[in-house]
Amino acid sequence: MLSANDLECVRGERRLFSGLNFAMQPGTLLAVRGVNGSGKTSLLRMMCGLLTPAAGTLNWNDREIGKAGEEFRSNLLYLGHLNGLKDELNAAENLRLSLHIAGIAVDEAQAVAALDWSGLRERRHQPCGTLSQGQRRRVALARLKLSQSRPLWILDEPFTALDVASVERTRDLIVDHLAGGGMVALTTHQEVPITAPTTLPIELGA
Amino acid sequence: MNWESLSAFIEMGGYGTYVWGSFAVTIVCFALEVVGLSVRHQHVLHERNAHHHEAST
Amino acid sequence: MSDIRWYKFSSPQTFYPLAGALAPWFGVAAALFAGYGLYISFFLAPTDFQQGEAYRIIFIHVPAAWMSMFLYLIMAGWAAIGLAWHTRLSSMMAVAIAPTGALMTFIALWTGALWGKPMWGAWWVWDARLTSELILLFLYLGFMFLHAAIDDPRRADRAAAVIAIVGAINVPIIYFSVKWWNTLHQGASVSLTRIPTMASTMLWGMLIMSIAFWLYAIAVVLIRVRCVILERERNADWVKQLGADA
Amino acid sequence: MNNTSLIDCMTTVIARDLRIALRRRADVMTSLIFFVIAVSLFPLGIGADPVLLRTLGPGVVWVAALLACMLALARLFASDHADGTLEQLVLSPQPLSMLVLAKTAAHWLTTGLPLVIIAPVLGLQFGLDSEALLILIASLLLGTPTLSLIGGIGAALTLGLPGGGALLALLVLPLYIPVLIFGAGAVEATAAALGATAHLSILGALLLGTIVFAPWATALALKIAIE
Repeated sequence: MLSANDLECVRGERRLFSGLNFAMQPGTLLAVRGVNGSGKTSLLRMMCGLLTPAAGTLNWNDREIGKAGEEFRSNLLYLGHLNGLKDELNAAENLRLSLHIAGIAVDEAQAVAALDWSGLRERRHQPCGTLSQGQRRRVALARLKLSQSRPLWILDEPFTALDVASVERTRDLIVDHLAGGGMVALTTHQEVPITAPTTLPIELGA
Repeated sequence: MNWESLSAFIEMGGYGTYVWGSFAVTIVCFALEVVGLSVRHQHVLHERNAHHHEAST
Repeated sequence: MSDIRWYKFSSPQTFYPLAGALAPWFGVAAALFAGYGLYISFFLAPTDFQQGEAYRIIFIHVPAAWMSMFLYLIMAGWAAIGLAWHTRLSSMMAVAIAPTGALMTFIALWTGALWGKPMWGAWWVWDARLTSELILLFLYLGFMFLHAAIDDPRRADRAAAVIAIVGAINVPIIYFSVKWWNTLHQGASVSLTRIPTMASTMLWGMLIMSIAFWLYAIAVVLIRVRCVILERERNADWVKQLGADA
Repeated sequence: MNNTSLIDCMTTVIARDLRIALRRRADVMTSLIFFVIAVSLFPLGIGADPVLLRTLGPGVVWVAALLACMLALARLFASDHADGTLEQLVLSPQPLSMLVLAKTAAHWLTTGLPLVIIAPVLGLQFGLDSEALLILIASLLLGTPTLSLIGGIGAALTLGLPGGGALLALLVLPLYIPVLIFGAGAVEATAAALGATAHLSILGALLLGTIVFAPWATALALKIAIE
């Protein structure tokens, strides 16, 4: 369970948000909305410990995430703006190596299956540098398919640069994950209806 | 008092340039630092007042 | 990093007037000590039988060298506190100390050269202490330029703190490796370590001058930390209400 | 939850970086070629007097190796920072300092090790005898990993900063001095038949100290840099 107590974020001289409280139980969808520059990405980065808050704390099962370190990070999956792919490596290599580092052992068959789910089966031997932005995003999303065991998903604009079919696929995956007791925090501009046991809308910069 | 005269004091046993050179360097450095800081201080206050006036007028 | 928030207690706003009140006192005390120290170094200290009058340069060279070393360690200390407990004021102290420390190093190098010229006929002597002093100057410059290169003050403080700590750990290592290197190549003859046998008044003079340097450094750092506070809290309300003479 | 061990993750990081280095051999070659050119410049500058070159040889080779290591540092984290893999490293359940150690090891394999292999050939240019060349290899083998580890701290601190190259040099070169002194000193000591065991043991001590301390400092610097 991830809980935030009066979180505050300051960038340069501007305070983006403060006094933010929420608690994510299994099955909770945290939908973060707000105009550009309202601190959506900063909030998500704070939630996974990449950014230390100006004030307030974030707890994973009542232990501050800074202290819960390895235990917290082994329950977390973060998908940022950057896809985290090496241009020189092909999609399958990228997938397996990055998941391995994240703590999820994946064999070749599983990687191919995930890429197949992402509709990139026939391109899996191509270096990622030669793929389009949308295809690279789908390789990154294939990581979600293989990280079902991770309860907490933090996704920054997962649907950008995706075609309709990919958005549909990804949405279904998120819904299944939530139904299975997972927790998802995401930001998105597109209005993608996601049904979840409980939905926590967060409006930033209002 | 181990100096016969002022000129002996200045001459400093033939090492005048070096001894007075060192003291001069030190004093100049300290002076520059202190003056620089007060200028910086005034600049910040002045710049703040400028914003302040704009904000309040 | 443990996140104990001490900044409520040592907030820059409460420190600003305090520093303003203390600085003049330290300045006056520094002047008094310097006056007395100079009196000793020129009128009480005897002429050195080996070096004649030139040795009087040690009354600035040695205090400056000591100060350059101490100020670096104190700077690293403040930086570490700021890094560990996220106290902005400690990081501001570290940033305020660096230029004065660098200046002390610069003075130590210059007076070392001005002393070396009459004694050994060369402006620069690859003596272990002078060489370490030069490297210390690079460490100061590294701290200051890294801090200046980063726009966000918080990241600048924390990054500069890391290099200050790493530098502080390396200062003794650098000193001993330069000392080893110096004895290997030069032999001890040329080194400044052979300070003339110290008559008590000479030691006393150096001690008083060191205290004067200490007080001066404290006064200047307090003044500079006020500037840093003002620059960082420019938009804070309490800065806006300050009078013109604050 | 987490079924890959620390050693697995470290070997994965090393394997990934080596695989990339193989596919982009140019990077490996550039620092190596810089090393060769830099060393060859000195005789052109100083003249070809064999006695002079023999005395200067160790110092020249060591300074050039040090500069080559430093130049290659910018690459250490920059590409990972740009494509987002650095965030994955930071968010891995394994301790970041160990992953940084692995990354630095991979970086050393692609830059430090080639220098060590080429150095004796360049040493011949300076007329070093076989025993001096042996000690040159030993000192570089012990010294270059320390240079990569210390350099890692500078690379992490200057991540994404304008003018990072020169700033990286300013931060890192003063910290390189002890390694340079004992590295070059070891070769000179053998040339003067004084024996280099003392120098090599100190280089070893510096290496061990750096292995323990540098990854922790680099990890801290990385967390600060990607905030």
